[in-house]
Amino acid sequence: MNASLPEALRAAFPGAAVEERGGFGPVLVLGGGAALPEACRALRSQPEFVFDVLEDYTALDEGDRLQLVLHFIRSEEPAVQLTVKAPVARTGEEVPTLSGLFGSAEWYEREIFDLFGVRFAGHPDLRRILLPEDWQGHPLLKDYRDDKTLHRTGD
Amino acid sequence: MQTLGSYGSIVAALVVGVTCLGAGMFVSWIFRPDRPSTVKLEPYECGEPPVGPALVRFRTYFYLFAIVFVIFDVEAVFLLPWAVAFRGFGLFGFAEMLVFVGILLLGLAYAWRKGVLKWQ
Amino acid sequence: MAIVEKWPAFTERFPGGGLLLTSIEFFLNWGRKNSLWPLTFGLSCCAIEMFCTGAPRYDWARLGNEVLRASPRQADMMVVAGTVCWKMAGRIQRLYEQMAEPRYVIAMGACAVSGGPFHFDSYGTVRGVDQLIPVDIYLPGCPPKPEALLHAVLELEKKIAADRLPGRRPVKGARP
Amino acid sequence: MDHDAFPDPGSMTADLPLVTDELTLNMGPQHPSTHGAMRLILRLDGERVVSASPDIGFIHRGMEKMAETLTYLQYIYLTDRLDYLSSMLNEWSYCRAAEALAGIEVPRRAEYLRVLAGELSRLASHLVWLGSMGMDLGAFTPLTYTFREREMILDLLEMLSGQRMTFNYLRIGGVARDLPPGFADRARAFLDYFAGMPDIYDRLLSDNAIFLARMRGQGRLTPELARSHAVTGPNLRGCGVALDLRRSDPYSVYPDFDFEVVTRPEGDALARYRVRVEEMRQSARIVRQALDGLPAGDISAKVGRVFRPPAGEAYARVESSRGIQGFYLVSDGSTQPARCRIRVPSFANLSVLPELLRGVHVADIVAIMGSIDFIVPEIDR
Repeated sequence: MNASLPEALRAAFPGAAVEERGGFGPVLVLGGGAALPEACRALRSQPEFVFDVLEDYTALDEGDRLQLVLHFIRSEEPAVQLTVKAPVARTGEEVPTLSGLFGSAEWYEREIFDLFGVRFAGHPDLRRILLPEDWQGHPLLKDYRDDKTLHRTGD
Repeated sequence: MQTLGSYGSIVAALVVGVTCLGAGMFVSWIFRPDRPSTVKLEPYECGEPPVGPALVRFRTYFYLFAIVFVIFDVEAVFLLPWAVAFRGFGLFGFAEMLVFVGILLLGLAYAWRKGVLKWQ
Repeated sequence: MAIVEKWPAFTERFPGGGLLLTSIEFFLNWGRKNSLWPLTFGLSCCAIEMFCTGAPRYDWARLGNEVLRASPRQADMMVVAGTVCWKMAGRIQRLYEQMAEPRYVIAMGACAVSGGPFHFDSYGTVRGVDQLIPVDIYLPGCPPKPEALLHAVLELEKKIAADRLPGRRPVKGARP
Repeated sequence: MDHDAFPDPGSMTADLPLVTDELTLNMGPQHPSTHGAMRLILRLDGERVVSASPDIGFIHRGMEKMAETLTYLQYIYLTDRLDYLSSMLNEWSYCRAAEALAGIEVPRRAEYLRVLAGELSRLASHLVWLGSMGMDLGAFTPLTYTFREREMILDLLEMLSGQRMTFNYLRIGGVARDLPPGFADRARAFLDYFAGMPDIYDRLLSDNAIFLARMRGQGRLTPELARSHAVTGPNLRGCGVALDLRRSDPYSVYPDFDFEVVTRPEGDALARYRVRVEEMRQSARIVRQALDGLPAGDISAKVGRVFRPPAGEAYARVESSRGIQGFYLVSDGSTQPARCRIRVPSFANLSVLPELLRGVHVADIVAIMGSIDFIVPEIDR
């Protein structure tokens, strides 16, 4: 089953690149953020995938662009892992939300917005989750300068 | 103390009670620092600035609960002096109290049947 | 203005006044230092060590702070146990303000003392809780063992024992 | 006919809906039963919760950003401050991720020591949970019992690593120190003593009528809701899904150990409680097997002083006491990771709380939150 997963992925997602990676399951690299919702819907519903748990959803700062990274597992066999990547522009791109498909996506997306600044279209309640409401800047971006003067004791 | 009769002990108890309480409060009034600040006087909400009005129209259900409690609290108040002087009453006093408690049990059964005790 | 601000300075002028005041201070401080009720205020790892100090093996009830009060109105001592972050800063100040006088603060753990392991690279940490509220005792350690917290409470009791009524002339050579 | 203008007086009886306002209440950052600084904004209609929305981030130190300025070795001690009740398991997932990056093979003795320390740490974490669970519901005695046993475990771990809670015991490629002399029989003595303890906890709490009344049927979590919110660990096993990484995705030397994955079908607070108490027995069994079967050999692979993994990425996971805890390390070939993402079980477990608390009595909030067993600094990182 595991050996044929990359082939099944290539068959199901002709446009996307599938990379093999050591012990942590294949990586499906999508074209852009817009392709996420139907890719995830397919990964969850089609019988040969059944990736029904979005274990983790985060982002990477790769200099010129950001990269959204999703980790999926099967609740029946958590040994089978899959990572989905989707490149996103640093600013100005609205990624469609996954909170309709996965309950955990709602908070993960709020955290990505909070620490990376990626906006999610259709998110029920997109606001900062970890930092205070009036915090300026998105800390996990490489060009974030921690300006000491910003810190007030405001609550 | 003979001439005062039994009332003397009540007055003595009252006086001792008031003086002890008064002395305690007086001593604390003398020594306590009193530096009120606006934040200190605000209602405490787990470290948050208070949100929303506190004077909210509560559900009437709280009132029902309170009334049922008051009834049985008053019953306890009557039971206590009776229980203290229980030996002197003999069978009549016992029967009298049974009737009193019985009526209140009737009230409790009615409240129970009407579902007052169950929180909707 | 409480009456306690006025009468000590007044009685100090009389010949026996000083003796009377010091004995009063002794009893007041003896009562306060032996019944320090801590505010349940755990933030991160040090909070669990504070629970262990309350648990049977170390048991800071021996020092009189048996009762862990949840509301600042009934607490005398605030043990800031854990990392203080900017989002929590305003709340800590409010909690401290809402505590009744006389109130004392123990900054427990390197995080509360100076930001600790998060002093250099963290953007979210307050470098030391003394930027927010006055601190009486700084207790290093990450987390400090329960014995160290007991030692900190004993040091605080020494500090309380030296308290004086307001308005009195300062003792020559005493620490401010 | 203005007769209808005045409604028939008979119809104005008591069953007209009396509009009452909603009270907004802060179960705020400083609260004895929120297990740390987490604020719950409650909208209440009398005793019933209309909606509860958690507000987190009060202990957000920005540990993921710090990883980008510290070298791999320097970051190990910070991973203890995540889930400090079972910090060995955090170190373990971080070290596994770093070892996967560089392709390091950990010797068997080191793996056994990691299992030993990890399971002791899980036991200590469940003991703290049991104590605070009882205290949340007003029973103070379990706290004194469980913290007494936990102190014995902390003495063992202090013997092993020199620290009570933030051990910094694991290294990339193995462990820092071998077993000190006398550790094995002290640990066996503790295990013999601890064998009867879960039954005492059962007598103290599990069969207590008040405790059962408050826990049974509260916070019912369905497997679909749990999967959708990526809930893992005892909470997921409490609603019938047998997902335990130690068995389903066996890492390290777990295939050598025989233990059961505990699941309960009901999915309510009592089921999660029973899963954790049973897991304590399983962890004690694993520790005993690790002690008996400890192989000889060196305790760490050969790793140079400067750890510089090849460019690439790795995502390693461990079954921590609260669920799947993983590190996603992206290395750009330098001595510092380009990105260190910490997958934390409590973050996902807490995200299911608003659904569980809808329409619940105020007093049951504490029981449900206690049964989910989350840690706030792990959520905020």
